[in-house]
Amino acid sequence: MAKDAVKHDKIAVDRERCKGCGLCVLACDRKILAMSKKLNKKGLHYVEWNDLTNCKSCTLCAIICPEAVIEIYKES
Amino acid sequence: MAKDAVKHDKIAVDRERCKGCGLCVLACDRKILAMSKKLNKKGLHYVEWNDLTNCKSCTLCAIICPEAVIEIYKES
Amino acid sequence: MIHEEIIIAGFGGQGILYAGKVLATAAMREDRQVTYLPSYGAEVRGGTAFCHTVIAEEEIATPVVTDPTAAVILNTPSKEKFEGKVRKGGLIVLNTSLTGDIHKRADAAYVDVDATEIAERLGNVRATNMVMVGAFAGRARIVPLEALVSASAELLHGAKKEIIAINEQALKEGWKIGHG
Amino acid sequence: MIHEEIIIAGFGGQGILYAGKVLATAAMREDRQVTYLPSYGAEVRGGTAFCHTVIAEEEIATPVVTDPTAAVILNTPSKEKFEGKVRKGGLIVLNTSLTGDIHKRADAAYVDVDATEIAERLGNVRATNMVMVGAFAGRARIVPLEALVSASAELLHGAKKEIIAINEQALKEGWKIGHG
Amino acid sequence: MKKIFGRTPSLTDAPTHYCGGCGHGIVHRVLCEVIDELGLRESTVGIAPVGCAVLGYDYWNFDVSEAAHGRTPAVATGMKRARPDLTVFSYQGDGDLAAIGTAEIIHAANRGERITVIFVNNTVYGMTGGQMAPTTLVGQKTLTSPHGRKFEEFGEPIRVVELLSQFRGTAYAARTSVHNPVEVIKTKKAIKKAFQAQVDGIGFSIVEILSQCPTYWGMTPVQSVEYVRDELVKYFPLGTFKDETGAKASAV
Amino acid sequence: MKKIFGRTPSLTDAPTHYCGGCGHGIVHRVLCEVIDELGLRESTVGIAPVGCAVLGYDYWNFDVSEAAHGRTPAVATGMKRARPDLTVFSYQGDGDLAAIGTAEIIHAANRGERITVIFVNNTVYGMTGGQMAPTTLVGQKTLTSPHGRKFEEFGEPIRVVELLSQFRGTAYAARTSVHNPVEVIKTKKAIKKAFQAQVDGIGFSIVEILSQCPTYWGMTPVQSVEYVRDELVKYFPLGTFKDETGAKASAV
Amino acid sequence: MTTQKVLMCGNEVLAEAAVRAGCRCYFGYPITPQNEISAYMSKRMPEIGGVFIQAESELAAINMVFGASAVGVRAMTSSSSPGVSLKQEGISYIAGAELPAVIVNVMRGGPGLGNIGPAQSDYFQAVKGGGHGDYHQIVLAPYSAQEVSDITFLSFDLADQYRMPVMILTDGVIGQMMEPAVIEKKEVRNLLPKDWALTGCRGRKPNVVKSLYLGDKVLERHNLKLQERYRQVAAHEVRYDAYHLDDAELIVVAYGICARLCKSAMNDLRAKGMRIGMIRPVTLWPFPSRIISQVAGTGKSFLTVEMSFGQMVEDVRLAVNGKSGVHFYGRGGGEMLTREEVLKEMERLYAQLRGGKNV
Amino acid sequence: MTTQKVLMCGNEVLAEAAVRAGCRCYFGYPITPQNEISAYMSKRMPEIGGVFIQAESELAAINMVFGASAVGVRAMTSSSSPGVSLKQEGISYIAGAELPAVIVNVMRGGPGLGNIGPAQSDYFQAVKGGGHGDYHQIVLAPYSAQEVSDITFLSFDLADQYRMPVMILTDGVIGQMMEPAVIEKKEVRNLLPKDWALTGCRGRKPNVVKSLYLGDKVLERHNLKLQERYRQVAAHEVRYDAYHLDDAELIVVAYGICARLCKSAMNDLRAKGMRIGMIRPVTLWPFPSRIISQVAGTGKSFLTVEMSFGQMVEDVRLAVNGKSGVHFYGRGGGEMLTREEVLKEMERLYAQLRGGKNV
Ligand SMILES: Cc1ncc(C[n+]2csc(CCOP(=O)(O)OP(=O)(O)O)c2C)c(N)n1
Ligand SMILES: Cc1ncc(C[n+]2csc(CCOP(=O)(O)OP(=O)(O)O)c2C)c(N)n1
Ligand code: SF4
Ligand code: SF4
Ligand code: SF4
Ligand code: SF4
Ligand code: SF4
Ligand code: SF4
Ligand SMILES: [Mg+2]
Ligand SMILES: [Mg+2]
Repeated sequence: MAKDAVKHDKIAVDRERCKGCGLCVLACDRKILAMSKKLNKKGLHYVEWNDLTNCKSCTLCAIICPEAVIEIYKES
Repeated sequence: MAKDAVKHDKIAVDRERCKGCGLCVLACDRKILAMSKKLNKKGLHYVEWNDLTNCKSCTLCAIICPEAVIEIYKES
Repeated sequence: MIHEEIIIAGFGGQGILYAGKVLATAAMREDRQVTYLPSYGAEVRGGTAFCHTVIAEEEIATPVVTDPTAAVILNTPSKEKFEGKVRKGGLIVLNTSLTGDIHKRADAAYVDVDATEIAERLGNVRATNMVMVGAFAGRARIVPLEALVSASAELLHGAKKEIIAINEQALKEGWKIGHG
Repeated sequence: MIHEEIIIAGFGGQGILYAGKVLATAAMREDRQVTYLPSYGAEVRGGTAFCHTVIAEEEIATPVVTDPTAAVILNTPSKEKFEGKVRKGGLIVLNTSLTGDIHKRADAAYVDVDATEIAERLGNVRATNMVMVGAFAGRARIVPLEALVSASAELLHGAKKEIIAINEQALKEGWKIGHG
Repeated sequence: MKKIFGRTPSLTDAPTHYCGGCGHGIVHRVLCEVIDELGLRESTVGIAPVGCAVLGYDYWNFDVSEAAHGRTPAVATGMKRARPDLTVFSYQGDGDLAAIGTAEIIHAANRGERITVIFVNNTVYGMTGGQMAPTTLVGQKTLTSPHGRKFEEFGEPIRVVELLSQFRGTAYAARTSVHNPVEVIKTKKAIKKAFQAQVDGIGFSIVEILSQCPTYWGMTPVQSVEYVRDELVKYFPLGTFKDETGAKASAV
Repeated sequence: MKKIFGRTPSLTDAPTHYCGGCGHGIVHRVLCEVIDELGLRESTVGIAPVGCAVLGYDYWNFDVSEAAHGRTPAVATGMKRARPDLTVFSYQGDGDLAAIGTAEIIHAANRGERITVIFVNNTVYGMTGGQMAPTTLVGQKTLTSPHGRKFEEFGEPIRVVELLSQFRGTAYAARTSVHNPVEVIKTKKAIKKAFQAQVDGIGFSIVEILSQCPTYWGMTPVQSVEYVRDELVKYFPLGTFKDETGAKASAV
Repeated sequence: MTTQKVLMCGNEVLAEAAVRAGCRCYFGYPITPQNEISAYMSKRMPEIGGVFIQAESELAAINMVFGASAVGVRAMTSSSSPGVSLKQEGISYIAGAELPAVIVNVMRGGPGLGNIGPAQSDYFQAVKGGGHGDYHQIVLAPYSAQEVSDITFLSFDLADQYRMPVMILTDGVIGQMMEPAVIEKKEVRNLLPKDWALTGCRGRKPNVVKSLYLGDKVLERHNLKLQERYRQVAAHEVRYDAYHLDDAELIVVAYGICARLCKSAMNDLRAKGMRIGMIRPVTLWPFPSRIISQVAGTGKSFLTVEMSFGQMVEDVRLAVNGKSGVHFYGRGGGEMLTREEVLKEMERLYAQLRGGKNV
Repeated sequence: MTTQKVLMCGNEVLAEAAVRAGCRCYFGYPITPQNEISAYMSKRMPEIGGVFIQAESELAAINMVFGASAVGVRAMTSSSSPGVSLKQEGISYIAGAELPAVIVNVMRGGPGLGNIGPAQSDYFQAVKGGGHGDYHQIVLAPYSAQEVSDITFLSFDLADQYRMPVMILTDGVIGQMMEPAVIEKKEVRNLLPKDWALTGCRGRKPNVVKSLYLGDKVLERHNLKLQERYRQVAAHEVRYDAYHLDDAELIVVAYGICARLCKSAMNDLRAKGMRIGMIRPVTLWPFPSRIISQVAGTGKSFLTVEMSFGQMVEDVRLAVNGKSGVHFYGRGGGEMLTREEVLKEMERLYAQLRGGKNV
């Protein structure tokens, strides 16, 4: 994961590599993810999240991501 | 059929073109045909017959002949 | 003697190729020599899209623009790629809505156009390209506005009237800015 | 200086190619220059089978025999094809069992061999070819009988002993006839 | 006495170059009989394969084209699309059709080209000297499978008509044989159906014909037909695998 | 907090050149995960196709070869026969595998080559601009079927795994998709089985993966996965069509 | 479609010109940079009752052309370098069977997969014969959209007249570039009816289309007939443009997209007083050897410019036959030459020639 | 198998020599006149633990060679003219990907299906590049069974050393003819380990085998590297036989089976006092241009003899570069030249040269 990846304790996304396809948004049945209004350097809307409390680290979003730019973390 | 074909009233065979494969002999369930001991100009044993009385002009021998060198005749 | 070698650049979906074709068609209808070449090659997807348009009075040697007299730039990566390539004394048209208005070259002329915003205001962000082409042509004066308007319509034959109308508006607004 | 260009011809199944190889192998073991070429080309099936064998002391220019010094002929169609082609003063070996013994050429030497019959008498009609090769070599004297016998065995390695023995017998009987 | 069996006009009077007992000659004859019976001689274009039947044009008394090895279905496609009024057939061996020409036959069938394929399966490459073909039986010895075809190395023989009958574009697919007169008659019927499918514009049609190659099976002609009867048909069952001629023809 | 999901070692750190939402990226990732889970990275040779995945070597962190368009199964055959100790896979698109490479894939399967084929079926020629492919649905509009594919002219889409599963040489054949996480997980399982079949020396293995090409379907990525879910799977049913891993593996 | 000036890319101009030239069957397979031809044909052919097939491969496509041509219909296929390599067997068959056919190669960088940049590195394949056997195809190389159109019309006529394959050899830039052109037939030839075609044997003896010739010297005789035809083509169909050959001290030889650069550079340098001339082969086979041979010697040198590492230069050398120096400038691997580098090379060489001995 | 003299046909000699040269993978497809190679390999390879596959096509075969070679194993394929046309794309890929490979073409009469007679009409395809792009393959032409053996050993070494395709270009007569030969390796080269091969990336970075080169000038750089390698090969690997060049007034140039006839005819004519010499290229690419160029001029003329309608003669002309007359004698369409007709032609030409001007 690139250094400038945006991290949270449950999830990290490499925004610059996100292609804004929205498949992760669709995959998350808890509706935690959404497309940002902002653009990355490539000119694409990247994915972002607001409240991750409900995130169960289920990895579904990461599993569908074609760019493999999502990392998921969980309490061990 | 070539001029020198050997004819009978029920059957005619172009001996010079016969390749001596014997498939007609096998096909004739009345055992009317047999391979000659003699060779044609190509050096092959051609087919011949002795007694055609039993021949029913069933055409089976002609149907199997790969060289299409058998003609069959029948009273009309 | 007219001899313009123009790069139009942006990202895929901004109608870069269409913009080049409008310019080329308009020039052809004015009986100019003209060539148009989409960039094709290594990087098909992602990255910038751009095209080469050459408009001249003499036979054109090559459609490949390596030393542009003008660059019409619709986004930041394209600015990075082409701003430095324009020949001395050349013309750079910037879509400042996306590129910002920093001018790195002192030896080139700039036209700043808030094109995306203008297009949005006209009701269709996809007309950004026409605003930019209008601005370029308004400044460079190698094809008249009317020729651009009818070329745009010609190339869109079968499209909705509103779109044609918005494009016309966009070309005009751009032209005004370019013309100064 | 030895330079023989030999055609061996008959129909498929008469072991024509094997006959040529026996001759060639024997000559090689005698340290002669030698080439052997099966006829291949247009008519693969039916028709005559033949092969070219060249045995010489000098490097051989071409394995293709167009002007044979000798023809070893095993059946009638081959006689028709090759009898006229043998060069003046050349040698024609006929398998009279099949070709009959009419000699069309006055300017060539003939060896008549009742080869098929001899082979049948020896117990295997397929040894006709060896009778013929023996006869040719017996007359032409370019390879010794022993070389032929061992070449024949060498090429048949793995075959039944009786067959090898019959071949040997056939070569010898042929040789006698050729030798005259 | 009336002649009740003789050469049909579509068969020229030339002696064939085939080995004695070879199935190609039988197939040629029934093929020509069908063309004459359907009255198609003057509108037919046949395509001879690269294989023992390469000289087809010497034996067929109608327009004939050659094609590169395996490409007859593509050549046939070009012809039929260009001139849909012609009757186009492709005559192919098993090396031609099931090896080098695999892609062409599959796509012609899948596109439902209105052509007829006469597929002569003799389980070897005849013309080139008896090499292993995609249809060679497991265990069968050939020039290039000197110890017999091994499944582990070269797989099983491909069942062509079963494969091709699965495409919706295929209107008719049957396997027959020419090892005895009864089967020859069935072969002729199948060929007739196949041509009828083309004439009626229904789709792609193919008849696979098991055919003896005594020469490269190392058998006498009689042994070779017995081998077809006793061995070949076990692996390559005879029968009709698809027949949409009835259904669609009536609709046409 | 422990990382429970991240990039696997066989996947390089390079950003892909694929369009947003393209299925190729998903397939790459699960493929690499399988290779790592089976511990095969250091003995694997992958073959990138001519197609959108042509740059596979930029993304796969193991030995990779290119192959001429459609010939990856032949290249894979050459590799595996020459070095049976290597794990060889061929990655192919539908144009590559089902059009130009038809003969090579069929014969590799029939011979039972111990290779694994990852077949990404997106129903179009992606790399060349969205032309009709052999797997394009009837009615689907593409660059070269501007009014939609017509059955009468171009036949039906070819169902590749159904076809290939019929050969005895085929040990494993399945069709999966990557239109949602559950299917992605199934895809991974299928790929794992396919590699296992190779490792166990059972035979040819293939996984056909339905994959979205939003660009040439003229859809957003989200629409494209819905299209897979709602349309594509109707014609291309998901499932395992052949699985001899259990039976034969125990015997090995 | 009217015959007014249109702005289309070279590939589309080619497709439309083919249709207007009577091409009724097009068989293609996708490959960049010629996909516009297939795309265009997939729309256009159904409009005129013609045939468009996206074949399963380039091999299938060329053999479909064989089939359509054998039944007497004008047919075309197009591809780019790797795909054209796959067509070589088919082209040899078409040549052997004396069938007319038009084959388009929009060249890209090689060898192997290479890239999709414009190139001229399939010259040898096209001109010397990438397929097996002693055969030729007529090879035409357009250098503008207008010439793409003219050459396309011509190709179908030449193919029919001489019953042989004609290749339009062009490159990615000519194919992709849009430029005004008028798509209309300009030359008329008297063509014989295709009485050899396979149209069903009603009222005549069966026709056979084949390249197999068995028997003693039969294939040789067939070849001698073909060779004689090739001599006819060479005698009558050479085409080229020539500029300033009379006073030129340096003659540039270039075709296709390269020729545009060279011509422009030549004009600039002549304006500066340099005596530079140019020959632009339009037919690459038959090659304009005669004119080159005629002007060779007489104090002139040659510079061949190609987007390859030197292929056509061999034909220039053969024509010059030692009478003049023959120089080469080229780039390859799908890189486009620039006008500036060509100009510089011409200038440099010219100076060198003037400065010293006639190199 | 021993290294004593054996009597085998050229095709079998080639197959056995390949095995002894370390070839461990052979991929073929039947075609006359080279079927003995496949037949031999189908028996021999299993004996030594090697791989024999009868591929589904020539295309598959050449790509199997690509695969085997990519994993570092010596591999070969063989075919005859139409089949070799089908391999052209694959050969271009092998060249582009810098893989060693040995490809055999036992030429037959063309074009198209032609016939199965011996021919030399695929010279251009082999030497100029029948595939797309700027590439070369080393082309070796044996003229006896012994040389078939020697050249086969050499081919595998050259392929490995230069990482490029090597073609053994021969014909039906050399392939079918039996002649004594000793099959053993005669030259030893120091070859580098194949550290580029795809053998699994244990303990190293992954290797990639490819011919695709994207990005600005990347493919051009790759090409320049290949061109440099070709120069090295041309500098070091030219092989030929030369006879009587010092006193010859007429120099015959011929390769393969033709060279045998010519040599024999030359000897006869020299015995009659005619000053005739000969150059027999063994490598057709790189071509022995230097020696030809060196002896050209100085009152000598050339006669090229080929079983084609004139292909190698172009390379002779290029080398001579106008310094001498270059004549051609040939036949085609699978017809074998006879010693007598070649002798007559040499005699005729020699008399003419002596009689008059140096034509
Ligand atoms: C491209 C090409 N490859 C190979 C050949 C050689 N060849 C001639 S016929 C033939 C196959 C014959 O087998 P099959 O198709 O089964 O026909 P059969 O002779 O058995 O009837 C082959 C491989 C060729 N002519 N062209
Ligand atoms: C011989 C040859 N023909 C055609 C091409 C052009 N080409 C490149 S990729 C491709 C097909 C891509 O389609 P697919 O296999 O479905 O892969 P996708 O891009 O959809 O993943 C083609 C035809 C080529 N490179 N070589
Ligand atoms: S890990 Fe699961 S819950 Fe958390 S964002 Fe991803 S899909 Fe939603
Ligand atoms: S799936 Fe991946 S690429 Fe797509 S929007 Fe989500 S993070 Fe971005
Ligand atoms: S017609 Fe019938 S009965 Fe008469 S010979 Fe022939 S097979 Fe026998
Ligand atoms: S079937 Fe025909 S060729 Fe065979 S033996 Fe009988 S008549 Fe002769
Ligand atoms: S080789 Fe076989 S298929 Fe060919 S003609 Fe002879 S028997 Fe028939
Ligand atoms: S064109 Fe289609 S297959 Fe190719 S990268 Fe884009 S979405 Fe993926
Ligand atoms: Mg067969
Ligand atoms: Mg695809």
